[in-house]
Amino acid sequence: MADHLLQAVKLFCERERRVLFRDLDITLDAGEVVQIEGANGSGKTTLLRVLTGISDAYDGEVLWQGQSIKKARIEYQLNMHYLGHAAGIKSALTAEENLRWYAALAGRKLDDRLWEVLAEVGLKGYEDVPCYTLSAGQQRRVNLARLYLLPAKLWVLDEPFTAIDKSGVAAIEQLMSQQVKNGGSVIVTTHQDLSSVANVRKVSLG
Amino acid sequence: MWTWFHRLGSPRWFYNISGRWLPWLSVAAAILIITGTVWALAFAPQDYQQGNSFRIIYIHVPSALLAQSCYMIMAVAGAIGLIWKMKLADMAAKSCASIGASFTLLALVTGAVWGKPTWGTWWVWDARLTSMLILFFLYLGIVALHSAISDRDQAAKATAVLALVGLVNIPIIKYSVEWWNTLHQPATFTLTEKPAMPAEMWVPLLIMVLGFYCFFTVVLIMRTRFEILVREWRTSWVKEILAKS
Amino acid sequence: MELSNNNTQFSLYGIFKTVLVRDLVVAFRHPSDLVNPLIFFMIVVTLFPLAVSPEKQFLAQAAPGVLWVAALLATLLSLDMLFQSDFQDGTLEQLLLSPQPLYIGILAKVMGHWLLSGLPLTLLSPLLAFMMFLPSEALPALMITLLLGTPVLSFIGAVGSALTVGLRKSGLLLSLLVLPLYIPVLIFSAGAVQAATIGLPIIGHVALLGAMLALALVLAPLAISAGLRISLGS
Amino acid sequence: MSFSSFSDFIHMGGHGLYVWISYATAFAVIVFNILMPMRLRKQFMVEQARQQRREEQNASHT
Amino acid sequence: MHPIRKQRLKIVLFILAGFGLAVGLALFALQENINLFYSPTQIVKGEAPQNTLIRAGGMVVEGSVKRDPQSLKVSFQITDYAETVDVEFDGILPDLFREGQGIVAQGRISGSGDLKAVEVLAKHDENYMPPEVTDALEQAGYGKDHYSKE
Repeated sequence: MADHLLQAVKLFCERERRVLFRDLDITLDAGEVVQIEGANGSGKTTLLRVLTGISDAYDGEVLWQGQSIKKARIEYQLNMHYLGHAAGIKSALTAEENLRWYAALAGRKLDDRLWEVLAEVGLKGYEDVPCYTLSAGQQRRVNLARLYLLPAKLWVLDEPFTAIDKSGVAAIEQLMSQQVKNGGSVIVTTHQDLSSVANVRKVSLG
Repeated sequence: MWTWFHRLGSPRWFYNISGRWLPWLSVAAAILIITGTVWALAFAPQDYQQGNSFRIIYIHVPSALLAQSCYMIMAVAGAIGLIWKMKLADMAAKSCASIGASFTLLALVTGAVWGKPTWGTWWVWDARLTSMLILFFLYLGIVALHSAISDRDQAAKATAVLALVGLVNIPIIKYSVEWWNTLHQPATFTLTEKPAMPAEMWVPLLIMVLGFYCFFTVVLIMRTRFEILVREWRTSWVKEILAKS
Repeated sequence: MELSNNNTQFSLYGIFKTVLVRDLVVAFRHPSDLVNPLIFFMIVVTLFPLAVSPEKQFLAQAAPGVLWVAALLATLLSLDMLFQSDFQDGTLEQLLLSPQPLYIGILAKVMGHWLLSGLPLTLLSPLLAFMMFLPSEALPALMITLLLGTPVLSFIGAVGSALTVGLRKSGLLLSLLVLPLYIPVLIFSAGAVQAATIGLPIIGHVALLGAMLALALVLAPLAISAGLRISLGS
Repeated sequence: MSFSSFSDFIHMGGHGLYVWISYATAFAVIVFNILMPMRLRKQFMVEQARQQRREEQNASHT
Repeated sequence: MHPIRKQRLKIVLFILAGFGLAVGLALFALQENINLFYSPTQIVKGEAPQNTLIRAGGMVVEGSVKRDPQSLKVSFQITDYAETVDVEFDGILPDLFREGQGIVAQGRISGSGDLKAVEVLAKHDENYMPPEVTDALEQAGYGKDHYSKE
């Protein structure tokens, strides 16, 4: 049996005496998008934090290419990007500095495409101003630029469309299509219909 | 060995077996403490220097011993919970915190009360009392952290880390306080340092120490059983127990 | 486009530098955060002559203790900037998710905190020692103990900070957790300064503080990373 | 027996107050430690019954 | 070696090195006698450092106190019943200073082996003994009973 890229087996999660999900199985292969749906408070964010390995307060198992993510932690973290609720941007730093920090954390050199990519996510002219002068949507775009610059097999995106305008939404969908075309995968929580993206599978919670 | 370890880790197994031990232990604790108290109050001889106030030793020393070993047990249980993810250990660690805090308080109060007739003042910055006070602060920190975190699992892990950090620190704290004490008060007269205690004095003390430890075990089991019910309330066997009562 | 990452660099020094430099740059863009602990330190020290007595002899005697308690409280209050803002803007979880060893990242963060709090306090201390009439023989002792003691405070404090990050009203709780653990550092440091005022050698105290620093330096990051994983993991 | 009379026993050679305060505190701590888990248990039972009822109601509604 | 393994090894070595350093420094500090308290026996054996302030404790030898009538200078001897050390002091002695009493003197050892005290501390109650003094007495072969009867 070929191993799935990411597989969740019989996940059980409880918060404050409330079961968020039980016996949850998810599989994800290369070139697939899994969209997680659910009402507010149904545990979407919790699920993503379990899948990324930030949270280990759960029963069941999460496997990365057939190996538990607890064992293959570094291998997994090398190949996965997580965009959380918060923008993940230091507001005192410029977009460029933020991205350089991310690149260094990932142990990689930023190539010359940095400015090109910042222009592509719509931040032309904002490359070297501190991020606190940017709007919330623009700050999210800085983090999206990371997805371009530091390729990874798996993206885990928590509500990537919040605070982003129409053209931005289209850009993100475009980004996801590109990832799928390259053989990468995406896990995303959103209420938006990802009509323009191929290979989307929906998983609903709650 | 490992199967035993895992069985011990199973809350259900522990709940059943501890239910059988509990009455015996309670009886033992009651007998030991009552015998010890009567002996200590009425039959033990008085000290040639401190007179009858010496009888406070029969409360002070056992509670101080218990307060310290309770911290140790809490930290070790916390470590087991952290490393082997044994839920039962987490529950025991949580139960230890408030018991330990109450006995530390008892040791402090009896120390102060004993200080009045012996030193002529309620409080002296004596090395033992001071490190007891700091131990009390450590306990309070753990209890406070536990109540500040709403998620039970997270609270258990966080307090386990704190307890372990405290455990590493306790010898350092003890040494520093003792050093500080000898520097500032070379003349302090320690409460309990007696070169050799005659048997009619230390036998009741031993009984009291044993009684306190038995009592501690009883309360620890009671609290842990309660924690089991709270945390495993979703399982069918707990629901059965809850339905019966 | 190639998605797998075979060209990843693993350099402990590189990651240390990255995290440290970023924290320093961020701090220097908000200079008020840097200055506040220092102002606090000065005000607390000023309170003692006002509250008790401005008499020279009394102040000289109380100086070692007062200066050290004030430095300790200033460090404690500055712990806020260690993890809280990183937690709020989401960069803390990104640090946890990086493939680089968390141990080194935390070491860098705590060192950064010390460079921004303990070191300035040490440099400011001669001025306040002068105002408190601390005998000049004791000034080197004060500075050495601050130099060795404040990083220990940063490390121990970071453990508490990691355990309380994300909790509401964490400030008071943090002090409750951390202050009892600060006691040995306080005793030996203030003791050393006291000893120096009457001309006693302080090499023993300094060695003990050094031992505590070495222990905190290697062990605290373990507890801190465990604490952060627990705090972010729910 | 190291006391000749009951009042001697209460008086404890002038140290009665201290000895009895200590033993009373010890008694209080012991009682507290016994009663606390019992109270917690009772509270939990009440809450549990409430939860049970809520769940049953939810079940009958749907 | 795999770079990640190598990293881990480095971190472990770092921790071990820090541990070793901590143990070494602590052992050094404990050897230093940071209370700087010495018994007369230790002083006579030459264990106390010269020209630094130290603390010495013992009983004031009966009949050894000599006061200089012109000044505040006073000299006396302290003992742990094994060895005796001469103490010189220039200043006002505490009220409780008496012969046969346990005291702690702070001062420097001079070349001739006697203590030039800068401060003399006496105890408030004859029954109380500084623990350092009792320890020193016990080491010299004198129990509590002995000196309390003296």
